[in-house]
Amino acid sequence: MTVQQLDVAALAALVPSGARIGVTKGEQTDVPMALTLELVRRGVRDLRMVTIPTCAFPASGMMLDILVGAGCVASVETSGVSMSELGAAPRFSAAVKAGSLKVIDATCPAVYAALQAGAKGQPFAALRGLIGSDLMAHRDDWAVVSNPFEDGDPVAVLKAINPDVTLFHAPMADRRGNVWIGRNRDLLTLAHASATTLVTVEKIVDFDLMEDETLAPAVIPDFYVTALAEAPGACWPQRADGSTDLDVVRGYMAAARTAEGFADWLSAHLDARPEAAE
Amino acid sequence: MTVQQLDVAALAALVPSGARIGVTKGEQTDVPMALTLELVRRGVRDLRMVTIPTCAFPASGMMLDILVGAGCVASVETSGVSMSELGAAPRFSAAVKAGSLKVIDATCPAVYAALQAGAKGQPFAALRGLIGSDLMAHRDDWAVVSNPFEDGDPVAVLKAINPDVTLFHAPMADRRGNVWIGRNRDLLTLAHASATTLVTVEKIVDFDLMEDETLAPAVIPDFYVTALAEAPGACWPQRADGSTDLDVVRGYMAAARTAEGFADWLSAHLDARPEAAE
Amino acid sequence: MSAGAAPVRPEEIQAAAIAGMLEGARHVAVGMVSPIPGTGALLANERSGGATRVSILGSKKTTFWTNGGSELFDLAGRGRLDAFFLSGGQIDGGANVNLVGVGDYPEAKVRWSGSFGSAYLYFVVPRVILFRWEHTRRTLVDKVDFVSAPGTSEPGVHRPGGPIALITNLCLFDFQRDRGRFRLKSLHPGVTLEEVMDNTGFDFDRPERVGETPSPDPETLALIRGPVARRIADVYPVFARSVFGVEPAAA
Amino acid sequence: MSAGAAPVRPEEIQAAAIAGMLEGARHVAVGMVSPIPGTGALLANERSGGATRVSILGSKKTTFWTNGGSELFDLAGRGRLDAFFLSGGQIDGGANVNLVGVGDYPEAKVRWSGSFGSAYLYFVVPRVILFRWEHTRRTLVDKVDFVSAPGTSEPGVHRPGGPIALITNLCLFDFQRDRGRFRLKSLHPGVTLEEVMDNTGFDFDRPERVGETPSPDPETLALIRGPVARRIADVYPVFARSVFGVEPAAA
Repeated sequence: MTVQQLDVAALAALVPSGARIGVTKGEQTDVPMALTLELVRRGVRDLRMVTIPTCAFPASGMMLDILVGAGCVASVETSGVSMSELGAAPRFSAAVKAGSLKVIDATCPAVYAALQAGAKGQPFAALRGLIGSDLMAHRDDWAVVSNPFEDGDPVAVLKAINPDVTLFHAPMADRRGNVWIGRNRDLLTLAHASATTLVTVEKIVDFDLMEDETLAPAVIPDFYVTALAEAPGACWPQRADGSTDLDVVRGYMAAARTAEGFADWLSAHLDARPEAAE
Repeated sequence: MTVQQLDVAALAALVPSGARIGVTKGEQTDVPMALTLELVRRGVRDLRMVTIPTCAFPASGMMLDILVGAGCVASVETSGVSMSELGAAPRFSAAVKAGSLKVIDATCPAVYAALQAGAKGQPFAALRGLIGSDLMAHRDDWAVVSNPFEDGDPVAVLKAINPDVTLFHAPMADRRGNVWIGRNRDLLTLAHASATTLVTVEKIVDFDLMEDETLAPAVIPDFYVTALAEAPGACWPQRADGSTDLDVVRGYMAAARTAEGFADWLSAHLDARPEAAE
Repeated sequence: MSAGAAPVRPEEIQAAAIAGMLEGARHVAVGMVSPIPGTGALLANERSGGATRVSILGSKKTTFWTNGGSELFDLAGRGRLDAFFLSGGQIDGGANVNLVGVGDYPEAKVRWSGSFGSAYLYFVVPRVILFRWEHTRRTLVDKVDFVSAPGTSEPGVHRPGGPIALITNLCLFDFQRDRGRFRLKSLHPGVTLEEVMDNTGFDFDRPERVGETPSPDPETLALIRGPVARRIADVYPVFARSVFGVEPAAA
Repeated sequence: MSAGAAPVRPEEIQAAAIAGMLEGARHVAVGMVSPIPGTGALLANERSGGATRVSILGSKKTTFWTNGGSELFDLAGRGRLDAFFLSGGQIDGGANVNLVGVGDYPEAKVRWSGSFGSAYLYFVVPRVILFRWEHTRRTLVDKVDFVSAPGTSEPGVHRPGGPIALITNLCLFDFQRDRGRFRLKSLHPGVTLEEVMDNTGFDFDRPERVGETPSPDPETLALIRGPVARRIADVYPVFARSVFGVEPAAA
C-alpha cells in the first residue's frame, strides 16, 4: 500500500467543515500554513481546533489566528494561543472578546494525557493537578474520581482526545508514505490518535525510511498517514531549518490589528501564495 | 553532569536485594545477561521482577530463568515467560509447580499502560478489555470503575508500575551518558518510570548523541541514566546484530531440565564469564 | 515452482481457510510461533495486492512499529487492527482461552508461558481466529481451568472484538457470538464427524450436513507455494523447509 | 569582561535572588519568554558546576527532550523537576494565578494567551517561583478573575509542589503554604515599604523589619556578566543585548 500523494489543494479538500482538527505547537517545522491558507481559500467553516497543546510560537499562533480571522473556526481547545514574545494573537483575542469564538481552556499536560489516551484508543487518562482550577469547572470532559488504589485520594480524569483530522508539515517522507519527524514526537502521538492525517513535507526521498535503522525510530509509518503532499516551504513563515521569519509575523500582526487590515492582508496573501514560493 | 561509568560488577552492586526490577522483552539487543550473572555471583535475593511485558524470546527467557533458578527472585510480574519456539523456561516452570515462585500474571497491554502511567508519574491508567478475565480476579492493583463520561460503561484501571531498578543492554552511549536505543522505545518508557536505570552498552562513542539530529530522537537523555558500563557482548547470547545464538540457549535448556544440571551449568558459566568474551 | 504437482498438504488447506476469513482486512497481526496463521495472512496479503497489511510479531523485518511494543495494542485499541490469531493450552466451548496453566490457580500442575496480549486483543480485534493443531479432549475442554481471555462478555462491557472461528488439525468451527457457542463449519479432508466428536471436550452446534474444508484452487496453491512460501521462510525457516521445501532468501 | 565596573542592574539583583532559591535543585525548567528567570537558573547552573541542569523551553539548544512536549510534564510528575517559574496576568494573595483573562469567564474584557502548564506544574513541582515585573494593583490583585492554577489545595489533594516565592520589580515575597499567604521578605534596593503597600492589591504578612534584597557579590556578578550572559544571549538575544551588551555566539 502506498499513501496517496496529492497537491496541497487536494489535500486540503479532504478536510470537511465542522471537523475537529489537531495541530501541534509549532516548535519545529510543523506549522501547516500552506494547508491552512487552502482551507481559507475553500471557505471551510465551523472547524473545532485542538492545539497540541498550544499555538503559542510566532508561526503557529499566526496560523491559528488566520483561521479564526477568516471565520473558519467554531471553537479552539487550547492551553495557549499567542505569538510568543511578539505578543497576543490579534484576531483570536478580538473574536474571544466579541464572543464569536468558543475557547475550551486546557492545560498542556492535560492535552497530552488525553491525546495519549486517544492514541491508545482508551476512554480516559488520569492526571495529577487540576483540582481546584477554574479550568476544571468549565470542562464536562474532565472529572474527579476516587483513586481506587488509595483511600481519600481524588484524581482528575480526562476524556480521550481523538481529532477527526490532523494537519502538519514534516521534514521528509518516502514514496510509500512513511514520514520522518525527528524529535517532534507529538506528531506521532497525534497521528495515532486521529482518524485522518494529512501531511505536507519538505521533500520526498527515494529510499525506504523504515529500512534505515537510524531514521526508522523517528518515522510515522505509512499506515497512519491518509495522504501527503510534497510542498517545500509549506510551513512558511517557518523555515526548513526551524527558524521563523519574524518580520512576516510582525507584518501580519500589524495588519491584523483591525478586521479591515486582516482582510487586506488575507486577500493579498491568498493571491500571492507566499507559502508556495518554490 | 556526566553519568557514572562503572564496570559491570560495580553496576550490579547498585542493585539491592528485594528491589523491584524492570526488564524488557528481549526482542532486540536489550537482554542484560552480564548484569544478571553478576547479580547471581553477588547472591542477590528476593528480587521482584517485572517483565515489560514478557521474557519470551530465547535470550530473555533464559535470563529470567537463570535468576529464578539461582534463587534470586521472589516474584515475577509478567505476561509471558518462555524461550519462544525453543520451549518452556525450565527453572521458571519448576519453581511455579513447586510453589516457590509467585507469578503475578498480567497481559501485555496492561503492563504497557501501567508502565506508561508510571513513566508520567500518574497513579493509574485505564484500559479496555480485561473484564471477565481471571487475571483481573487475582490482581489487587487492577480495578473496574465506571467511565465518568459514559453511562453503564465499566472500564478497567491499572495501578502505575514504577520499578526500583531497570536493567538493560543498548547499542551505544556517549561520554555524557546519553543512550541510543534505536526502535526499542520500551527502554525509554522504562527508564522514565524507574527510580534507578543501569545500562550496559555495546560501545561508548566520542561525540554527543543529542547533537546529531538523526540519532537524537532515539536517545534516552543522560538524566534518566543512573550509571552505565561499556560492555560489548553483555547481551549474550544475543549478538550485537540482534540475532541470538540459539545453540547456547538449547544447551542451557538441556542442562536446566534438572536442578543439578542447572547448578552445573551455572557454576561453569559464572566462572567462564561467557558474557564478557571480548 | 511446481504448483499442483505435489499433493495438497493439510497446512495449505488450513492456511487457505484462514486467508478466506481475512478478506477485506486492512491490517492483520500474527503472533509469535504461528507459521500456519502467518502463511494464511501472507496469502491474504498477496491476494489483496498488498491492501491487507500483515505484521508478523517477533520479526523486525515484518513489523513496522516505531513506538515500542505497545503500538500493536494501541493500533488495536484504535480499531485499526482487523484480525489476530490466538491459541491456548486449553480452549473451551465458550471460546474462553487459557494460556496460564492446568490446576487450581495459582497452584499449577502444568504451567504455560502466560496470557500475552490475549486479555485485551480478544476484546478489541473484530476478527480473532483461534487455532490449535492438537485437537484433543486435553486441549478442547468443557471449561478452562483459568480464563486468560473470555470468549464473550456481559452486556455493557465494551467489546467490539472477539472470536469468529476455531481452526484445528481436524476441522473448522464458527463461533456464534450471540449464542456463545461454537458451530462446526467444515471437516478437513479425510476427517469424520465421529472423530471430531470423540476428540472434542466441549459441546458444539452443527448443521444438518457438514461440508468439507475446501482445498485451495490451483491459483491459490501457486501463490502459497510461490511468493508466500518464500516470505514465510524468512520468519519460520524450519516450517518453510519442511512444508514447502523452501529456504530463506539471503538476508 | 568588566565585572563590577558597571553599576549593578535590577535584573542582576533579581536573577541572583532567583538563583539563591535554586540551590541544590537537580533540574530547573524555564518557561517561554522568561529572560530573568532564565538568567537566574543559568547562574544556579554555573555556580553548581553543572549539577543543576537547566532546560529553557522553546529553545531546542537548551532542552533535551526526546519524547515530545509531554516529557517536561512527565519528568515533573515523577518528582524529577525541582523548580519552575510561573507568571500571570493576575496573581492574588492566595497565590492563585490567572493566565486566561479579565472578566466573567467565559466572557472576557481582556483575553490572555491561556493557562499553559500551570494547572499541573503548580501541583507537582516543589519550588515554583512566581514572577511579575509589573508590580501594580492591576496585576497583584485581591482575588483573580479566573483560577488557572490555585495557590493551595484542600487537604487530601495530592500536592507535593506549589509556590515558594513571588518576585517582582519592587520586592520579594515568600509564600507560606500553611497559611496560604505571602510574607514580604525583602525590598529591592531603593524601594520603600509604602511603595509596595500602595501597589499591591492583596493583603500580605510582613516581619517587624524588612531587609533589602542583596546585590550580587563580585564573584556572582562576574558569573552573570560572563558565562551566564553569553548563554542567555543564545535564547534571549534582545534581552542580553540591552541588559548585558552581549551578542549571541554564531550558531
